[in-house]
Amino acid sequence: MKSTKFGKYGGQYVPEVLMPAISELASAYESYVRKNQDGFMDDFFARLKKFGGRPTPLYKAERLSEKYGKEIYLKREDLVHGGAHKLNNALGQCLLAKYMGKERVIAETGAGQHGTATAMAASYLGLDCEIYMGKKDINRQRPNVFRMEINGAKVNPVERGSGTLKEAINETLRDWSKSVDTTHYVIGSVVGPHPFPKMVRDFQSIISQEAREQIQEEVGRLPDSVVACVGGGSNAMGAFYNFLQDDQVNLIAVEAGGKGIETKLEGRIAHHSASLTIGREGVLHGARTKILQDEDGQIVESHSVSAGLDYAGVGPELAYLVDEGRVIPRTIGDKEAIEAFFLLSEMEGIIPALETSHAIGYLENHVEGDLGEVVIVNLSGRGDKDVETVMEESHRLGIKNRTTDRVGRGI
Amino acid sequence: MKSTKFGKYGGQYVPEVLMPAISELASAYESYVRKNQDGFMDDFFARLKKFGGRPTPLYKAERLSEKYGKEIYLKREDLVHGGAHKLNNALGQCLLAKYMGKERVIAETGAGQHGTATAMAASYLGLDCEIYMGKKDINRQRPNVFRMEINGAKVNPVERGSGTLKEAINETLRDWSKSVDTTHYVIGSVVGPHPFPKMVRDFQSIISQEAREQIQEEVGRLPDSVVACVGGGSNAMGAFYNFLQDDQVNLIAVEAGGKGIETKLEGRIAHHSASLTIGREGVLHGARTKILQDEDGQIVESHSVSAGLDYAGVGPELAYLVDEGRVIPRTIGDKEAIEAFFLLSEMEGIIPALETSHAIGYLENHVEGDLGEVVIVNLSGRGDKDVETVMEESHRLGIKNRTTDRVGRGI
Amino acid sequence: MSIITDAFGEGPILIPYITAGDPNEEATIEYVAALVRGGAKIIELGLPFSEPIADGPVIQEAINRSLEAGMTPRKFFGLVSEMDHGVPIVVMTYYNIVYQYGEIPVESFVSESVRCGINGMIIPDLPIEEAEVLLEICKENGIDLIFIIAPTTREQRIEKIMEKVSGFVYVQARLGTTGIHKDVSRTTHESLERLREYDIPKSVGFGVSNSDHAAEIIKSGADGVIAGSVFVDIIDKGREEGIIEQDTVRLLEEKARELVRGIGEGIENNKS
Amino acid sequence: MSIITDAFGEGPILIPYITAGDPNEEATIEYVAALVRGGAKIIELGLPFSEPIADGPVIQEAINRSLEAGMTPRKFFGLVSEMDHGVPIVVMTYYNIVYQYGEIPVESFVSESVRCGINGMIIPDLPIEEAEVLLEICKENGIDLIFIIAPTTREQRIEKIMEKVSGFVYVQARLGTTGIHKDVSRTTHESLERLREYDIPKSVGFGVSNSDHAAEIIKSGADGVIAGSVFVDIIDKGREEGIIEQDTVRLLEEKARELVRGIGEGIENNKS
Ligand SMILES: Cc1ncc(COP(=O)(O)O)c(C=O)c1O
Ligand SMILES: Cc1ncc(COP(=O)(O)O)c(C=O)c1O
Repeated sequence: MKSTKFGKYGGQYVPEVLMPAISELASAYESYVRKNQDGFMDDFFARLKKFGGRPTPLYKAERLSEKYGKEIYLKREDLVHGGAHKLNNALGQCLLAKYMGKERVIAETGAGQHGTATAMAASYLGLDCEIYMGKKDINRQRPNVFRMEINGAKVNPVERGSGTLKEAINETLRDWSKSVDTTHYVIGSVVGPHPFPKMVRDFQSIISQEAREQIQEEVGRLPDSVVACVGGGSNAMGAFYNFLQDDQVNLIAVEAGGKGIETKLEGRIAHHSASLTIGREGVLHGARTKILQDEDGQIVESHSVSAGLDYAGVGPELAYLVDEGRVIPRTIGDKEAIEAFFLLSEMEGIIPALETSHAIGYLENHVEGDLGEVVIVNLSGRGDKDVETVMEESHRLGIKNRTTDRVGRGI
Repeated sequence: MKSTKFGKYGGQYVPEVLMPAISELASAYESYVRKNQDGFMDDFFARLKKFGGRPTPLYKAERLSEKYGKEIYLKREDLVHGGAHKLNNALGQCLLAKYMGKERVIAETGAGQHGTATAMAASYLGLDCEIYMGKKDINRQRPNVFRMEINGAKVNPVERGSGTLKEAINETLRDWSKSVDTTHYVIGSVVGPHPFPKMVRDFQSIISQEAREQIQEEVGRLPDSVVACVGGGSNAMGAFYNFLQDDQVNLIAVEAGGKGIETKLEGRIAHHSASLTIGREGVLHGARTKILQDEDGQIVESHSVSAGLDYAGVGPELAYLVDEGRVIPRTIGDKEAIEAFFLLSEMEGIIPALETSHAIGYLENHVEGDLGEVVIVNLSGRGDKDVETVMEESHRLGIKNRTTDRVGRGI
Repeated sequence: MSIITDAFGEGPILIPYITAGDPNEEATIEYVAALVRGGAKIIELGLPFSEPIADGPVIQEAINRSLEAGMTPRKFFGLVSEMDHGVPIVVMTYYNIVYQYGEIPVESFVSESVRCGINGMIIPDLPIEEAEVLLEICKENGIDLIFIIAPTTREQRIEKIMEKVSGFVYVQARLGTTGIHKDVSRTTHESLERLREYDIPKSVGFGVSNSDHAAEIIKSGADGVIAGSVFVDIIDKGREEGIIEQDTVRLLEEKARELVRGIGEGIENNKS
Repeated sequence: MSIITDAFGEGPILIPYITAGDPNEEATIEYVAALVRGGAKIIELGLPFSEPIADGPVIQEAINRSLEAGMTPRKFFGLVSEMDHGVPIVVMTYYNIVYQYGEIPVESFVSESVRCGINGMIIPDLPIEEAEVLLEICKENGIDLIFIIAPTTREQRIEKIMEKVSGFVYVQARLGTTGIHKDVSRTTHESLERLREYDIPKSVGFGVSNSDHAAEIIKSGADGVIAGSVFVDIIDKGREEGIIEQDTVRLLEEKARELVRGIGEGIENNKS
């Protein structure tokens, strides 16, 4: 059997009842994904193209480039069907479920991005679909709930605990424990037990596969840096993967600094989601990785203004790459992210997702030497979904600009 | 000078103060758009690709094809940046404004689709942008208002009259009358005085240019029919244009039948927006075309559940093509459109715009002989924006299905 | 020469505009009478169209009020038939109204206009390029078709327009739509300058609201002063503030008198 | 042989589970005493982890209550040290808790466990493949590491697991997580059948809530009955409905007694 680890990270820390399913999945991954059995990957790529809208452009942000005196390219995952890179993975896994003869998929979702992507892919492939979502998140993200339901998925509210992503994951794992025979669990990022981190990475690596070719067409050489935001880490791994062997390319993983990573733990609450930057090794949701936890090993509630980055763990491969020094972890806080949200919207006519805004914000707030001259930022998703949140949070954080002013005037 | 007309339709029925601007625009159109002066069209196509995300896929809807026993292909304009074909035109006009040395663009918007597209394009090209929008529409479409403002546009509420699209157009024309020297008016569809109908058509004809090649790659021949919804007619003209010379291809323009086109005028109110089907020749907003009007020539308030189709006029070229028998006008009502909205969402994982749902609904409710075996439906836009409306209207119209049931249960 | 051109015979004149049927038909008759008492020599009467793209907010609201009160082209013609104030009447409306009236497009409207004693027409959304049919029919029927010259209109177009226009030429004082403004725009002088060579009365409108405006316009060489929004505003305020009808009538007459006084001052000034 | 295996020496036994610190530490000591009075022969004590992915809603809530009341691994060990009921104690927790405790990952946790008189461990998120380190340290410290066999576990894995397991093997009665169910699942019989050849006590858990369940499990050939949610539920209801502490203690003892009675019936039945 192939290794389930990345150095000391990764592995398969799951209840025994799930082990057979995980092993079955690992073999399916080896044969269909790694070895293109039955032309699986060809089928996947064809569907990504027709259904997903790939390839996505690599777009030179002229006005941003001028502002920062660098050549800034945006990889336009916001143009993927559904509005984010999430579909690359959801489509891959749903298709794999179909090849494996499963009739039903389940998934967790926080902000609803992965849930909507899964619901779309399942509907497209004719699979039954149930999504677990915290009650609190459901109330915050009603339009996404409607979208999932309209795509024919059943959305199961998780009432327990804080009613957010963590509980939704726990609940989805519980469903899977009961339903492994017929059901595939579509995990939403490069997290969870092997083979998920590798598999999700492979499905997302289309991002860097395209971008690596595109940048060479554009500037005739590799970029100096690739910047991506990190929640679980799927868009970052997708954007980094095909550049891993290019040592001259800096790979910058931007985490949610929230209200600041210096603020101390209060009870089991962190004011950020910077697991790569200051997380401690541990085991969460099936994998050994870097985690935000208290002294005893209890997982803390993380924080970010962006729901998609608000997670106490991170993909094990990223943890490994950070330890190896190949990936540089950085943080951008709530305020800087919102400012970047406005900046890109006003200067380039693209409203980025709040998650993505963290990567954009790194252009303004970068560490000297990180970026170089030619920069690719992975524009992981669009921000229609975040418009209301940004308006509220701008107000709370005292961010003032033309837009917030105007809305203040009540138009 | 080139003809300003399509048969008896079209022309330039505008106040004298605008005539010079219109003439200037007509020459700019001739040189930049028709003759590719300064490489304008090359620039436009390159930007459509990088900024807009073109080409869009031509997607075989497998499950829909099976259901209807036809080969149904969807032209995926929902994947264009902003979520609809509207950007093709907004980008073209904003770029032309820039080539013409204008610093400012203005636009009207109803549901906000054209407004958001214009705001995006203007922000991208560094143009000042003001959008006129009826007060009532502003209240109905707050997220779109935020999006425009976030992209740096100023949204001017139009308080007068019914506070909808018609008033917004009048008000934008008034602004233009004052500001013609520095300002370009970005009209949102193939309507208005010459050269707008031809120019918008040319910018949108990229749709059929791509689709005509794509369908031949897919099936080795031309389609039997192309179906598109019609508000002003820009997505329809874009989807039809390169098939006009192919007599064997039926071109079906689907208008909003609303509550039924049989229902009689009440005062100055129509219960549909079927100007092509039952409109009478007249002059509206700068062009001679088919119009919904009362006996005296007063324009009536049209109706459609879909804001983007809710217009009493229609592009003059479509009026001409209908008279010539080249384009077949049909109608689909509110209820059928909403049913089609659910159908596509559940069967193909694509939530269509309510406008687009009228075109989809024609598959279920077509006239014998119209469609043939190979059908292209222009998927003009995505329906995220319509989710709330559909939920409310389903309830009002008594449409029952899994989704509406569930939402009824209060999730 | 037409009756309209004749009206300019005794020196510069006032041409007020009001919307017919705002707020009702009877009132319109009284208002027109008041304006004539106040010194108006031509009356421009608005026949409402639901999409008045060339008009500003003040007149747009008047049009809405008139339509809501039930005004139609047929009633409009009835109303004009009843009038007998001894001054020429010019109808101002939009082309769709002209086109849709009666059995024969355009022709029915023109012949009915003539029958009712209308002497001229202003169709602000009908530029010279689209006006061929209407021009011909107007000519046949001996009715003047009045065109607008805007500040943006260039020499070549001016020539084309001046070839066809009859009655008088409507000089648009500024960019934009109808409405009340604080001063007379610089462009007024320039526009009149450009038209000096043409032998047809020139009336300046768009934004005229007091005697100073009127005086300045005449000083600049105009033959007529057109004022609309200022009168419509008086009608609207009267309605809104519940001012009794007779007060509105008096205020209209006074405003007309004021503008006529301004015109007089302009003439004096010209002479000196 | 281990103390735990010894506990099965006199025939099939009851192994109740409760969460330590739910609702507080003092109560836990009393509850354990009651369960032992009721006939429990091994106690499975939950050390709470914030993400109990192998547990159902009932136990998850107990864990949350315990955490909110301030339970920590350190306090847990203190609590166990105080206990002296004459039955082996098995700690049930998740791997991160084991890993994070003390100076040396895993080792600190195990040696502290031994020091406090803990005899075995169940770590439901630690499958055999990841258990190498813990297995070794447990062996060195003479503590049993108990593994679960699920209905989905296939022959090959069973062999691997049975090679390493000690104390007893935990047979998961059904798919899913812990919780109360109406009947004993068919898979119980099949699972036990598959394990018949192995010479180690087999205890069946997941969903046992009354004497009939217990009887049936024993009839199927099990050596022990594990019941958790049914006890946690009693503790929760007591708290919720404001039942006085002594009543909860009595109800726990009675439920244990009922299950022991069921076990007895199962044995009778086996004999007949
Ligand atoms: C647009 C976007 N970007 C980034 C993320 C973060 O996830 P990941 O780190 O797996 O890419 C999300 C998660 O919802 C997202 O929606
Ligand atoms: C998605 C979509 N389709 C169609 C239309 C109708 O416009 P047109 O007929 O110009 O394509 C609109 C208008 O907003 C739209 O948003």
